[in-house]
Amino acid sequence: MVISPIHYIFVPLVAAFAIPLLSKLNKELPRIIPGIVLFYNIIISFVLMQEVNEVGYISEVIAGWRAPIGINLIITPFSGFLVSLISVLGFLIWLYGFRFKKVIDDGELRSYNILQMMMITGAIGIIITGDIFNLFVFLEIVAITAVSLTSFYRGRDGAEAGFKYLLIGGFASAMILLAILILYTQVGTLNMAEIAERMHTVPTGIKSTILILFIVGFGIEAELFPLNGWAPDAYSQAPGPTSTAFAGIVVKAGVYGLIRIIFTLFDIEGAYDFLIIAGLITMIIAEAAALKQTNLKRMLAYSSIGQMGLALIAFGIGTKEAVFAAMFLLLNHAIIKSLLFMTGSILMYNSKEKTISSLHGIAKRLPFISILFAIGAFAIVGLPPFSGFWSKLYILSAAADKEMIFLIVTILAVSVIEIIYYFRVVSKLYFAEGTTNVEVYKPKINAKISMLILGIAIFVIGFYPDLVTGYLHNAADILLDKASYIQYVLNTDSTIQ
Amino acid sequence: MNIFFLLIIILFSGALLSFVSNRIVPKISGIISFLIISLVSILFFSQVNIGETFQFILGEIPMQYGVTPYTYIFAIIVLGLGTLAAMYSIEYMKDKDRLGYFYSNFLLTILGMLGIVFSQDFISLFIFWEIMTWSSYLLVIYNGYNSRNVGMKYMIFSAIGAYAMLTAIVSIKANYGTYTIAEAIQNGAFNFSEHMYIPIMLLVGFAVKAALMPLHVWAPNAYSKSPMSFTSIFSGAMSKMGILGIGLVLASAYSYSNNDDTTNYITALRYTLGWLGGITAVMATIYALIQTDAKKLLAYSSVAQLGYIIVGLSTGTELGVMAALFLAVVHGIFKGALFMVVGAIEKQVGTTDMTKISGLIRKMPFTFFVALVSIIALAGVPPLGGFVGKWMLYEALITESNNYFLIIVIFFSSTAAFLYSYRFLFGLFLGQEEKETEHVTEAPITMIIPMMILAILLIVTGAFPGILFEPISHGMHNLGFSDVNWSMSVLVNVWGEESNMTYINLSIGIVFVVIFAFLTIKGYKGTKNVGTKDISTGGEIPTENENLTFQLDFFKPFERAAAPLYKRSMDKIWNDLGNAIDSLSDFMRKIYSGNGQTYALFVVIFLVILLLFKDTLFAN
Amino acid sequence: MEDLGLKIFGAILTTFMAFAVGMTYGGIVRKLTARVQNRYGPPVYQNFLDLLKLQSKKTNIAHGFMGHMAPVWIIIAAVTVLMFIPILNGNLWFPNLSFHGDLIFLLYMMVFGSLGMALGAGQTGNPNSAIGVTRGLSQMVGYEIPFVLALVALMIQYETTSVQDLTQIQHETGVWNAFANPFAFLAALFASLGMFRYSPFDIVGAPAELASGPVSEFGGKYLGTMMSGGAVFAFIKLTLYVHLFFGGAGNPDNSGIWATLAGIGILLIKTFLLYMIPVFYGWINPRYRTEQAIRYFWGWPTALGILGVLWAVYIY
Amino acid sequence: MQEQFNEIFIKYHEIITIGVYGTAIALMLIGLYAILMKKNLVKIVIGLTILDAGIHLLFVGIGYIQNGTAPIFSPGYENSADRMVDPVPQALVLTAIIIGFAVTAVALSLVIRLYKHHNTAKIDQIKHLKW
Amino acid sequence: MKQVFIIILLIIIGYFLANTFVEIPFGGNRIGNVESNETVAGYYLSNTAKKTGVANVITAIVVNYRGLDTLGEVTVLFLATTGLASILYRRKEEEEDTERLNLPSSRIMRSGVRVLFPAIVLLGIYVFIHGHLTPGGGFQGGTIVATGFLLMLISYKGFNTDHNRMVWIESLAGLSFVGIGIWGLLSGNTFLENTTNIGVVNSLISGGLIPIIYIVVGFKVAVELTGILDILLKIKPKK
Repeated sequence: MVISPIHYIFVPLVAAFAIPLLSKLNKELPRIIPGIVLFYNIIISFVLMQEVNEVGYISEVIAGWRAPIGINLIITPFSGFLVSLISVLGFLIWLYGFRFKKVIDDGELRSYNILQMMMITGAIGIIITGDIFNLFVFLEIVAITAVSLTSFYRGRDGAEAGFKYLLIGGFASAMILLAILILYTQVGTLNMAEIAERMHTVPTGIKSTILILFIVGFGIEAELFPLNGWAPDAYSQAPGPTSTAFAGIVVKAGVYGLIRIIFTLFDIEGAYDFLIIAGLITMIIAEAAALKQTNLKRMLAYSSIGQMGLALIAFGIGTKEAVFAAMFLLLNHAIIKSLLFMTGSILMYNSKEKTISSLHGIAKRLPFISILFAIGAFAIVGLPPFSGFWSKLYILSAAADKEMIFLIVTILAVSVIEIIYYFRVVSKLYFAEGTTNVEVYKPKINAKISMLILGIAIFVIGFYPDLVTGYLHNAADILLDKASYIQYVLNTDSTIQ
Repeated sequence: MNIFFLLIIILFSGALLSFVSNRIVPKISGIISFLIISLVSILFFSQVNIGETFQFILGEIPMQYGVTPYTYIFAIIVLGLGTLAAMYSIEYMKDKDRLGYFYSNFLLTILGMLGIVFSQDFISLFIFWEIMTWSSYLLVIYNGYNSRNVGMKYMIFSAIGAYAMLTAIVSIKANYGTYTIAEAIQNGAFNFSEHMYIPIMLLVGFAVKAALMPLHVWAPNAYSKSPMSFTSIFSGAMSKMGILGIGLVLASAYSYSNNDDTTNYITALRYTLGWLGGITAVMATIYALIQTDAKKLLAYSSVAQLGYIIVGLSTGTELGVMAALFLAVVHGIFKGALFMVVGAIEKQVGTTDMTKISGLIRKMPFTFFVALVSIIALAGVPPLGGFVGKWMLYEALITESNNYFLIIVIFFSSTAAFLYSYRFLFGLFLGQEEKETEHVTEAPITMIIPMMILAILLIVTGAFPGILFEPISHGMHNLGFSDVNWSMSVLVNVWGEESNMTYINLSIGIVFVVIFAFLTIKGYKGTKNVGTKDISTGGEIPTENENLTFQLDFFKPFERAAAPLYKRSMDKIWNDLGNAIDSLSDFMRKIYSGNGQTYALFVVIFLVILLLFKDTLFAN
Repeated sequence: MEDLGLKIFGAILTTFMAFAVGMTYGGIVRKLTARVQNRYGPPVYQNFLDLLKLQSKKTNIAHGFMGHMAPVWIIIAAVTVLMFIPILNGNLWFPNLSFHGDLIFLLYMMVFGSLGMALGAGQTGNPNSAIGVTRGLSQMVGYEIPFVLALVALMIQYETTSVQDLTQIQHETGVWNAFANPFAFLAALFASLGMFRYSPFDIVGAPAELASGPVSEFGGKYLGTMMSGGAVFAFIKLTLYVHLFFGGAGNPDNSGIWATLAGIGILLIKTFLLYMIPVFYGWINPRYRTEQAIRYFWGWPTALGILGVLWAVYIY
Repeated sequence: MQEQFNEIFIKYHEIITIGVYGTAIALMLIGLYAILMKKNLVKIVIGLTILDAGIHLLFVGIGYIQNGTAPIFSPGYENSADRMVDPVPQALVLTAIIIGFAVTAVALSLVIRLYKHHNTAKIDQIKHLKW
Repeated sequence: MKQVFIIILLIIIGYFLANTFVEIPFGGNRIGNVESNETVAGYYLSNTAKKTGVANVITAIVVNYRGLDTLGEVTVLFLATTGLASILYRRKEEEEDTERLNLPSSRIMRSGVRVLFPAIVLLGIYVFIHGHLTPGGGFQGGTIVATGFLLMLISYKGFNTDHNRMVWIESLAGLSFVGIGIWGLLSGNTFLENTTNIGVVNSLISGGLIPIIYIVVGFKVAVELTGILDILLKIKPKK
């Protein structure tokens, strides 16, 4: 059975359906099986990434009906890159959350593992599917799992965050459903390639309405302002691995949706400028809100929102360099922010309300974690020689090529704010007098390993960015080349024999 | 293995090594870092030949390393001071904790500065600049001062500067299609013909590190709050990186300004810079002489000295730039020495508050000697190096530039500099010997040696400034100035007046010998050295425990006279700005009201807005 | 060789002359002041007697290294500066080293002495000394401003920074700088009031309250040496003023013995008349406090100096 | 039968259009209103379901074809493919309904949790997490 | 005030939706000519019968053409159950001091339900067995069955669902659905491909794997809905 994109879908499903049974055999299986699955994902990803980098596209049809009749899964270099990123992060997150101390009861354990695994699967599905309605289904999978995980702990205000998320998420699904509906009436198909190919026939008014509905729908997942009210709460209340997954995985899926819609489906120029504006507002407000945070995970959440805004700006610039830079930023953000959330939630582990002030001088007791956190902080604000610097540099030079000096200045001004609040935390970690007396939580070896891998990745990319730039350039080119996408998916003209 | 790579890798691995080794063998990392830096210096001065470059690609950006004669000057400062400071800090840091942290960042700072010296393209320049910045930030907060006044302020201002630089750099790439410094200059990136913001942004970036008004507010606190063994290179060498940049930009602006109006722009820029430098010097000086903490005093004086240097650069004439570069080197030497002195006192006495210490001269004679020499150099009194620099600066201002009142500003500040110089010496070493400082002993030998070396260097540069003129003149030739004529110990200005260090030293020496011999021999018989309590205050003899120390309000009369100058301070303005931003952000985050319904309302409003403006937004 | 011998002889001669003249002037001033204050007053040669007495006294106590060095520094400063200013304009006997240093150098070298004195006074640990020193330094910041303005004005006006050339120019044009740039001259004049530290600017060593300030801990040979240094300094300042503003003295073309003596005579007259100005001013003015003094110098004198510079740049 | 309906349809086409579309849109707006105005969590959830219901109705509505039949080839209708209504929206709405159900179930469970935790079901009193 | 504002917003939204749908005539034929296959709908209508042998086009679409959607849908249900379980989870120690919410139910209701329950379940099973022939299918049938259980749950205090058995059914159903899909892969075709022979249209045994899948889905839906109801009913802590 040759490896193909569908493996991303059915392997986790088999596992998910089987776990309730297997958990009767052995208590450990529910923990271990997701790890195996996610590791298998990594293998798939690397096989497929090699392939897609050469051939450009990989498509697979379901139930023997080729697109647009049936549903097809398609992997472009861009989605392949995101999928591999998500797979690796997923595995690391599993490794980190393995033997997650607060989960003790078997039932909790089972549902936690299933949900975590399926959330990652849903994100992957969003990225690899070639059918707009199927994308919606996967989006719902992600939403439901994310909500359940957000309200996982009963000690915290998880339910509140979860409810907010669900409320806004309900909006998102309604909007997307409506958009799909109107779109279907116009083009009479659900396959993205065919939609893209027939989009020019849609009257402008309706087209823009559809686009707006899609933007609102996916913007909620991509944490656009003002659609991101749920995000900080969810990030701050979810269990550590889950908030890591939010930052590293779920957001990426949302951004992917937005980008796929705007870049491939629609042919509206104004959308790019909209991306820039929205990204700018999102970034500014999020960073400003992060500046005065007292809760570490909320702070990280806001900063993550801000980074997404930056990514959207870069995508909105729309040149090849800019898209490349944006992808680089997504990569960096996935790595670095995951590291920050992992280390942060360990530092915060025992403090009741996760205030920064409870970190005073904790570095003495958790030197390893603290230095990883510091590395993450340095990298996320884009200080060389860490990896964050390169993406920032590429974005800026892409903006400079289009003479957007104002944009550059704004981005950099916001970076100054970032520096302020991250360095405040770092210096508190190291230099404030130890006023807190909660007993710290020593992480297990597996958590240490996964964090160490991320930390090393930061350094490696920082010192040798050429490791990834080539692939990303290729991905950017192909993402912008819409015609070939359509051409490949329905390899003839649109009429169906 | 390329030599530049080798050096950088040595330094980097040295940083890691000293971080790790401290966990294995405590206290050894100091020696390790000293050895590393001395190894690097030896390699640099023996292996590196000026002018050879080395190119490679990183991150799809062609990078280029090399040493030009101009940057060689700064390499001398960095490595020389770095080695001595490392040697000094072995003893100084001995009984502090977190040594691995300290030394690894110490080496990283050196790495950053050396990298700046090496880098021939803007990207690697920026990379090393940032490395230098954050490692030095980590050292500034080493003592735990991260209040918004010390570490945070330093980091914020450095970030502002660095990002201004980055803006300029990407714009250069966008407009002139290159990252290489030399090419950018040849393509006229700095001649104000178009994109005038590029050189200005760059200047802003460098001016932050050079503590130029109004971006200087970080400097006094950062200098005074970080460990002294680091401050000696922080103020001595790192500030010179800013000077390096400013000199580069200005010089290439002069050399490549092709038509008249650009020349006018450049002249305007020169005047602005010059006046900024002058005002920096004056304000920093008058703030220095009301400080009661020796570190603070020195910190402010560093800012003032940098002001002189920038004035010198802003003249843009051979003599002026030469003076500036000479002053840069000499300032590196004596300010490094002075901070080491303060460090020694801090280590031996425990405080550097001049209202608590006095009369250390008999306890720490060598330290006093170093302090004396450095202060003479700082005050610019003949015959030491400081005088040479100041002389050239004034001659340049009088003979070659047209803004004569700048001379007065400079002169005022350097006259007022006598005040704090005396305050420094008196407050620490002279005056009454109080009981608190009875136990004090001389600093350990490994701290004395570097200070002594620096002091001797000062005397030598005073006698034979030519030693420094040689590399400096090469550097200036490299910057595009015509050859500067220099001789080993004679200073000449363009009007032909000279001041001959040989004769000066000669006469001083002769008279010194004669009078000293006379006084010592004639007055020696039967004189006994008495303590400072044995004085006649208006007739009666003070008792033992009567406090006669005069330290508070040292220059009160001057303060009263110069009251208007003290009124407005840059600090306040910046702090107000910071508070404004704070409260703004605090207001912004109130948007996230916590009520899920409100968020839903936001979504609907967003939807409605988009729908209302859909024709303007999404018309294709 | 004989050239070098001549130089050395000239140098020594200069030194002693400056010393003698300074002492004598001091004595004269003491006498005149006494007369004005309706006292009899000491004889004119009283200063020499004091010096003899001080130098023959046995020094009992020394206040450590700097205390020992202070007089040395003063003499160093005095003699070195003396060496670098021309005594007579272009005279072969006293050119000493005046071609090897210029005004800027002189300005800084003059500080050398007071710095040494200040350090010495500091080490004695007598609070009065320290107070005196701080007052002196503050006051110096006051009067240096108009002084330097005046000098800058002259330098710009004649595009030279050497005293020699300035004197030469006056000799050639026949116009004294006092008239060629009156504002600069006035500024320098006001500055000289502070420079000579007579009342109203004598708070530095105010005998009544500070026990004669910086020098209050010094006695015997130390004090004597300081006194002689001070005397030389008085002569230096006067000669400098004369050379800068009053056309100097001596005839550059004729270095014959008589011409030299005549030049010295002219120099003495000019210097004495100049010296009387601060003395007179002191007789009729009460003592200023330090900040008053500083404000005084930063007031009109500075304005005049600025006018002088403007004059030099635009009018002249 | 079919013909009569045809005439009625043509006659009152506007009304029927407004009837179907209008009802659907009205449902959506009502749902939105409930979500935005009602303070009670349960009512908000109900608003969400009403919103979904409106959209589902629209789905079915757009699939309809004038005088079409159900897309089932049951005996007698083997070759009336051209009269059949669009089957795709119906298939989609099936999925959408189930998903809506799932979301509602989770939402209700959250409401239960919230009520236990805060002892109130007023959404504006449940704001521990803010700013 | 807020009310007015919101109403204005809603009116604006309604306005835009309305004049979007004005462009989409109700009952207008957007499929185009069925034979010419311009749209997927046309393709489905023209080819379903002969290519899949399923009479109910919607079933064919749901289960076969868009089978992945259905799989995802089932997954969503499964995850909803799991999530519900984790949200309202009670540890062992809490387990015994909670009892099921017992609603007051009259005798009439109880006896009526006892009569109706088998019929409802039977109807449900009928519906999802005939999913490929008649309207309805797995989801609908499953829902009907679940309603039967709901009636039992709310009227009989003693009636308890065997949690263990439910888990078995649920998992096995899900696994078999995926398994069928994988079998398609293993047999060299694509995932969820309808590999067996399709039989005669309108006969019970037709459409190859499609009815089987739908039956599986029916079981799964029924069990999951019942499970959800069960969990939601078990919230009352003992006093």
